[in-house]
Amino acid sequence: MRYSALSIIKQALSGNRRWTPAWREPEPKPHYDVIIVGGGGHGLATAYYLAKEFGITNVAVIEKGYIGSGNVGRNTTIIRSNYLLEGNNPFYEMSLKLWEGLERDFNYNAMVSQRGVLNLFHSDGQRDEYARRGNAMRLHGVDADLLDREQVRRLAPYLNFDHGRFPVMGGLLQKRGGTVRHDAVAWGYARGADARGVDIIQHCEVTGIRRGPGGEVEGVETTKGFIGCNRLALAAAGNTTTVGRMADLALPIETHVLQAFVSEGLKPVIDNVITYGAGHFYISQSDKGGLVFGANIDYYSSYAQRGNLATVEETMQEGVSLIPGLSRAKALRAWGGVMDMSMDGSPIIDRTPIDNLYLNAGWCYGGFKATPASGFCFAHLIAKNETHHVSRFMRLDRFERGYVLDEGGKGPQPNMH
Amino acid sequence: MASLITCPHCGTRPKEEFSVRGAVIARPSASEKDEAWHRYVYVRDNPKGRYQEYWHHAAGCRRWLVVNRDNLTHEVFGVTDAQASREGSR
Amino acid sequence: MSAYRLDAGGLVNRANPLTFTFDGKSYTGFDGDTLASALIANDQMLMGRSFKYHRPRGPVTSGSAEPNALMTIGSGARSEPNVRATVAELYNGLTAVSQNRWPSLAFDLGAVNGLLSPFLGAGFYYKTFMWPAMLWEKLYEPLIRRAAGLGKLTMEADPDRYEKAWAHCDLLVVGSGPAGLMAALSAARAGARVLIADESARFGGSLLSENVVIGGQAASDYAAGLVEELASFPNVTMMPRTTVFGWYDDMVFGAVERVQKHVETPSPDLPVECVWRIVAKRAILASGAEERPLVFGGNDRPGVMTANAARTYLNRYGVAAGSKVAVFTNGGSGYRTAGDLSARGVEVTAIIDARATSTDPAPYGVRVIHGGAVVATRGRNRIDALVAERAGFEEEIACDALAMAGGWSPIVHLMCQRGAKPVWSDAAQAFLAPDVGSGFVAAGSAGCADSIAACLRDGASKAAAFSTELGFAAYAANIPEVEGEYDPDFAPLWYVPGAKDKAFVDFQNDVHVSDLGLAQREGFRHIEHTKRYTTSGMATDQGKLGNVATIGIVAAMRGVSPAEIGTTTFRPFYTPVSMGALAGTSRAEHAAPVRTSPLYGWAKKNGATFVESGLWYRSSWFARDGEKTWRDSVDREVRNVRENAGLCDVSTLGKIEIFGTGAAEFLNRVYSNAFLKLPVGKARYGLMLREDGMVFDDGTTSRLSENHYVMTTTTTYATEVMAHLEFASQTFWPHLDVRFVSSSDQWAQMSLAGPKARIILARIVEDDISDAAMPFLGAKVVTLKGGLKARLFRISFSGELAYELAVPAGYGEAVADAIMQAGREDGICAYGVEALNVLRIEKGFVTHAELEGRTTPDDLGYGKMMAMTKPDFIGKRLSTRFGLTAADRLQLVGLKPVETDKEFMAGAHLLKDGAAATLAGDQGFVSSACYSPTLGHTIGLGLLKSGRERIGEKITVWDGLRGTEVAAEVCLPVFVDPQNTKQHL
Amino acid sequence: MALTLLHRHALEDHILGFETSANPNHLSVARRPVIFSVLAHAGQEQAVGLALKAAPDIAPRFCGPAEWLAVSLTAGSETVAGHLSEISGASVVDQSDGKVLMAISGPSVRQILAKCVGVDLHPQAFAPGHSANMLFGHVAVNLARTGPDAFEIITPRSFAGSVYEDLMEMGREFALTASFSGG
Repeated sequence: MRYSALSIIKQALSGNRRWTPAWREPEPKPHYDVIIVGGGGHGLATAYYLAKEFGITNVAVIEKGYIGSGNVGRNTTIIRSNYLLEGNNPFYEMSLKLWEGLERDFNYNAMVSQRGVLNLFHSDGQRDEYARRGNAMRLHGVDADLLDREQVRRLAPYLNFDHGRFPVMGGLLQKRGGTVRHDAVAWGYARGADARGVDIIQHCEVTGIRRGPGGEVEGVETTKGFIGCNRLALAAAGNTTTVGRMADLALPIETHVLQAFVSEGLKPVIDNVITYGAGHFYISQSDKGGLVFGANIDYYSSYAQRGNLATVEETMQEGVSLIPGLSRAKALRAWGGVMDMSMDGSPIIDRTPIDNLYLNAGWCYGGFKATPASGFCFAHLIAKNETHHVSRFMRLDRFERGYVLDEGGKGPQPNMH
Repeated sequence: MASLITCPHCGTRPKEEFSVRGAVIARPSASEKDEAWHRYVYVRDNPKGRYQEYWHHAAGCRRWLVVNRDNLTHEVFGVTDAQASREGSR
Repeated sequence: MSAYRLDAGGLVNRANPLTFTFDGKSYTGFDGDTLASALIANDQMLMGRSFKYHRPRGPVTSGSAEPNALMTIGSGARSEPNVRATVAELYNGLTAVSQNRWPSLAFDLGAVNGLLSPFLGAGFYYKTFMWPAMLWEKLYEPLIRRAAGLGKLTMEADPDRYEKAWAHCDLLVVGSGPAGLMAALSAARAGARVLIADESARFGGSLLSENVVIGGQAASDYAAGLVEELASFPNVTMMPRTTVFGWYDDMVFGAVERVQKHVETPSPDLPVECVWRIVAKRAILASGAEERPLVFGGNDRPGVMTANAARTYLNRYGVAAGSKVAVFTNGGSGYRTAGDLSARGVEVTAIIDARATSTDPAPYGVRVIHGGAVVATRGRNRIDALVAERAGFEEEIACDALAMAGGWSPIVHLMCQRGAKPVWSDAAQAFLAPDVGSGFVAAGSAGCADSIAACLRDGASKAAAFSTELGFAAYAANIPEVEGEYDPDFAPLWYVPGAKDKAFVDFQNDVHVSDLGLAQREGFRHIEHTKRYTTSGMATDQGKLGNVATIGIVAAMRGVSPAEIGTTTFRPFYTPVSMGALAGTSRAEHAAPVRTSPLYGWAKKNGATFVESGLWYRSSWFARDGEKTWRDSVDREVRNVRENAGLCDVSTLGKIEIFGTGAAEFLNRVYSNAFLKLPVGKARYGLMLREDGMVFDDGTTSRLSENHYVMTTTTTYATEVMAHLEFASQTFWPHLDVRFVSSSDQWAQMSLAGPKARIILARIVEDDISDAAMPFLGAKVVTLKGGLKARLFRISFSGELAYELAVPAGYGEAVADAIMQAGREDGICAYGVEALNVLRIEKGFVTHAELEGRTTPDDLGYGKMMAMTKPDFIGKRLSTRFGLTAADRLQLVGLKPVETDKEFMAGAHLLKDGAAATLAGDQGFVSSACYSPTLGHTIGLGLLKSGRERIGEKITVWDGLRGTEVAAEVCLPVFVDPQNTKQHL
Repeated sequence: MALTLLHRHALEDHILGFETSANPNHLSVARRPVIFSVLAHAGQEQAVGLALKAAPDIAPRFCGPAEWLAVSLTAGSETVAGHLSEISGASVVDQSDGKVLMAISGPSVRQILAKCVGVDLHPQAFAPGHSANMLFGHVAVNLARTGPDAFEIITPRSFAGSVYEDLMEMGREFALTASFSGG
């Protein structure tokens, strides 16, 4: 069923009784061309683009819970392409361009809102770093503006300009950055993939990976039985290691928990996405009025989708320090997502040493904004067995070869990225 | 854990007194192959469940500790001094 | 007083009337009232508007689960949005205003959304507003944003203080109702350290609102007796006005105490709120149970509230919910409310009992409609009638309040915050507390005890069990008899079918039964999908009131048990917590501690401008009269150092004392260059790598005696280097005899640089510091004139003849003064980190602008500092990987503009001369740039692809971000004294 | 040129004006304490610990398994250095200028400190004579209990101003006063 204002009116006049399911609930077929493990944003986007762009529709997405139950539904909804390195920037810019046309593409309003992402800087050294990054963006034709203190003040007068511990000296603004309603991304891709014939199989957990005589992947054992496939694609952020271990994959990944927060509903006060350079705080306000924010990971390895109080307090300290007016806003809910922290802070979209096994992993806590490009490039790789050029640096062997994509220059300690 | 760590030298302390480095992996000796060094620096077993992790009691005794914990339930089974546990394992 | 305030009864203090305003109108209430109870007493049942349809709403509860009666309290910078009137304590001078309405609460134009509701069903926004694309940000979204949201945040700085504190106890008791009080008392008598917290100002919980007799006393008097006894124990901490909002790992609980939210003008010596981190050995959740609303058409009309709320307003606050109250119930609670109201002379118009029969006693003369249901309500801003249906016949019954009793849900939120899910019980028709291990249990009605007597017993026995576990002698509590309890049983009734108006499950978010149906039809069947698609349970009450009904209704629609549907995830915060309280004092200027150099005072009196550098404030430059810009000062300072001498504060460098017979070997392994043979009395520059072969930090290390070294680190990485050394020593090479300790704070360290440095220094030092006695890279302890011992290092970060002098911090300012005095005749000046930076760029010395985490020693031209013949050093093995040795790596070069009047800045990129500006053509970047007063033009350091091969090449310094493009020549990264003669003078 | 060098306390500018009379809750900042870091070399930990305990005029403060602060408010720096030099197997570093010692005492001292440190200071958990490094707000300090209602805090000099101001802020509710003590 195509969604439009007209469809809403027609349905309303018949008592909203005739809406049909957004996706089917099929039983798994014995064999698929492609099985994607993980019904999150990346997995569903991969299925969608496989079907739409590459004509591969005999595809199953296998999800152990409900679709969108992972990080696509527990992030702070920010999209941007303000990256420094040549291995990252064109990829994220492709993603941003896909975001810009996404809703009409999959006929679902995910509320892509290009309200601008402003990275604040607080020292000369940080300004130089941001300028370097902004210039890299400009070199790739990505919009970037370096704002001085007064320009920042006009954009966000509520920031702590006069009583801060660290001065707000300016910011790097990407106007095309913004936010997206996160759950809707999973639902929109799922609906679009389903309409093109993809089977979305929820509540089906992969328990093993079956290998053939040559070591090649033949299919997956699941809680709904064995399902065969020609190609197996992993997009199981947070559980990559667990699934990868079923095929003896050795991965440069450590799992960590990141908390996020939402305040009570408030009338609009924060128009942009703001990030704090003297800490790690980031904030935006949802269309529903909740302030959505977060800061650092909890730093220890964790598969528990919940964090601890010290990190909560640290986040609030940074938030109130940057925006004093938040002091009387009330935090409503805190939650946690588990992420694949890779050893250089950048993702992997690549073949694996195992035949027929493809890997999409290591998104750290930047995976949401990457969803469209990740799905597109992964689909490209699976369909053509050939790396899409914008993801060519996201190789699994880059660590061994010494070509890490260390956007922050932090080195091989996953919790530093 | 996550909230409190019982340091073998200082007693029970809040998490923020510590900094976490990551999985406990032995540093290869100089004579080991490149592959061993690559695995040491870049590859992580990353199991779900029992985990041995290096924590530094930065605001306390400044000792490096091995925290033996469950990364799913966050239960802590034990905390030992990294040096003592290294020597003990020899 | 109005008809709704009873002449007597309740726990309010009628001798202390309080004046307050709501939407500008003045009212009177009493000490002990909540804002809601006082408004109801004043016939102001309309207290808010709903989120989506802007429907008029009144309080549906008397506590913290309230979804409707949200208002903004206070004014100016003290105004606080979204305060639940049902828990806000009344105080004299309180000002409250309603929210989310325009132009007024009674007449809200937003209510037109209600008429459009067929088009605004669950998730409607996902299906439209997509065309044309540009209109989303410009038109649709702003409209939605303006309409959404509840209260308004002023965004002014908060004038109040917030604090945080720790508490430690053997037993934490959450809630002070019958189970909580009895648990606390039992453990206290046993000798345990007990902490009992309750969100209310007054301890007692349901004992304050239930009309029973305990041990011959009114319940509230009995509670007061327990409270008095508790207060007499030194091992008991009582925390009223304190909400335990979160349960974290290791039995750590987060709680917020509202210290001064009930006063008009807070004392500046006290916080308004304090966040407590409570570390408990055991905990008892005695948070009670929540009465569920019934789901029927028009169940949201002001005046419709839970039976328990009506009873609480009556018994605790002496306020009647209405003058003609109807009751709709599926169990005994409705009858109890009817009985209590009737006994206090309030007319009860009818009891509509969903059950076909019951034995619950109705008050004399009150009509009971068994097997009936309310199918609609009438009234504009308050209910004035209901439509009851029985056996197909409808009847309109006049009323101005409707008490509904839909059964009970234990409040198990806290116990479910760490992953355990509550467990459905068919017997209790409720989700019960999960078993979370031995340390934390639910007691009382939170643990499904079904009477006050059972709660008292449960609290006592669970506390006794914990006391014994902790080694205290269990105290056998004496549980008195409770008279007059009602039968709390109820029959399940998830919703009343055939509603003509919307039947709400989530009041605030306007989610009604047909939204849940739509979600099921569209495939959003998992309860998390249902929640996210309809927003049921996502309002400020987080589904406290409606979630169980949502689950029950979805289960009923699908014909399965609620157990099969399950709950959504419980997460902190139990009730919303102000960000200010969670931030505490760490805000504004106190967001992070300040580190002060021992030479801060010296710099200040010499006219320094300071700059934040990590936690430090460092002197940036020293302006003199007549200097118009910072550049004037910096240029002068640089010239003066090159011509005469300057004194700079370098106390912020990390300093580490290293001892032991294994120290030399240790240093040899943590630095990439050789350190074994460093002689006593000498300093050496060292590079420290990460294990991946990239440069981590640099600095000098000096050997003061055979087994004693002092290492300096950069200011930025002082902490990290210390931890790194400790890690290496304790885990890699524990057998090496090496011990170290930071002495960063012990020393005031100053750099004296310039051709006249030696003559000036000689005036205050006793020792011979001639080039022969103290050559370049010499390091030794000297005696200052007057006898003070100091450390002297002949090292240079400027390329000039230079010394670093370290003196005990307390003497720093005096010694710096003495040097300035000694150097006055030779033109000494103070210089700051800006000049320091220019001096080092002129010499091509690197800082963390170049050591940016992706550079190898070879990239920086320090390839020779990789002592590859050493068997092992940190970073050695991975340094030879292909990518780290590739010919096209970025390498350090110098950059100077071809036309010397042109300038460029750090952060600009480097392009081949004449090449198009594309990322693919990117050749590198400018890492540091400055105006060189020595050369008279801009200079820079950069990292350029294969840079060392390209000396002399003309390239473009491209800064599209700031709109400049400058032709530059690639040169060696040294601009002044390339032969290094000056530092050896 | 003969130098007469004035010694400055890190909190000189923080504790200003005429000294007020001390309230029951009072913070007393030592002017010139003598404080040394003592490091025991491998295998010598126990012996050094015992020797420190036995050394005259010195209060040892526990920092870590092989590290102490040797504190003296009575003896001079050279005397203390002399005692310490007799302990074999130890390396010592004078930190007298690198540390600031504040003694806080009074009936509300535990309530004040509960706002600053996460360690349980109940006398059964942290008895007089006990000392340890711990986080105080955002700063690592050494805290020692010197009596039922008396504690000493040793902070790094560069952080002393922040720690002092935090303490005074947290003590506001209890009318905490402050002054220098000793020569």
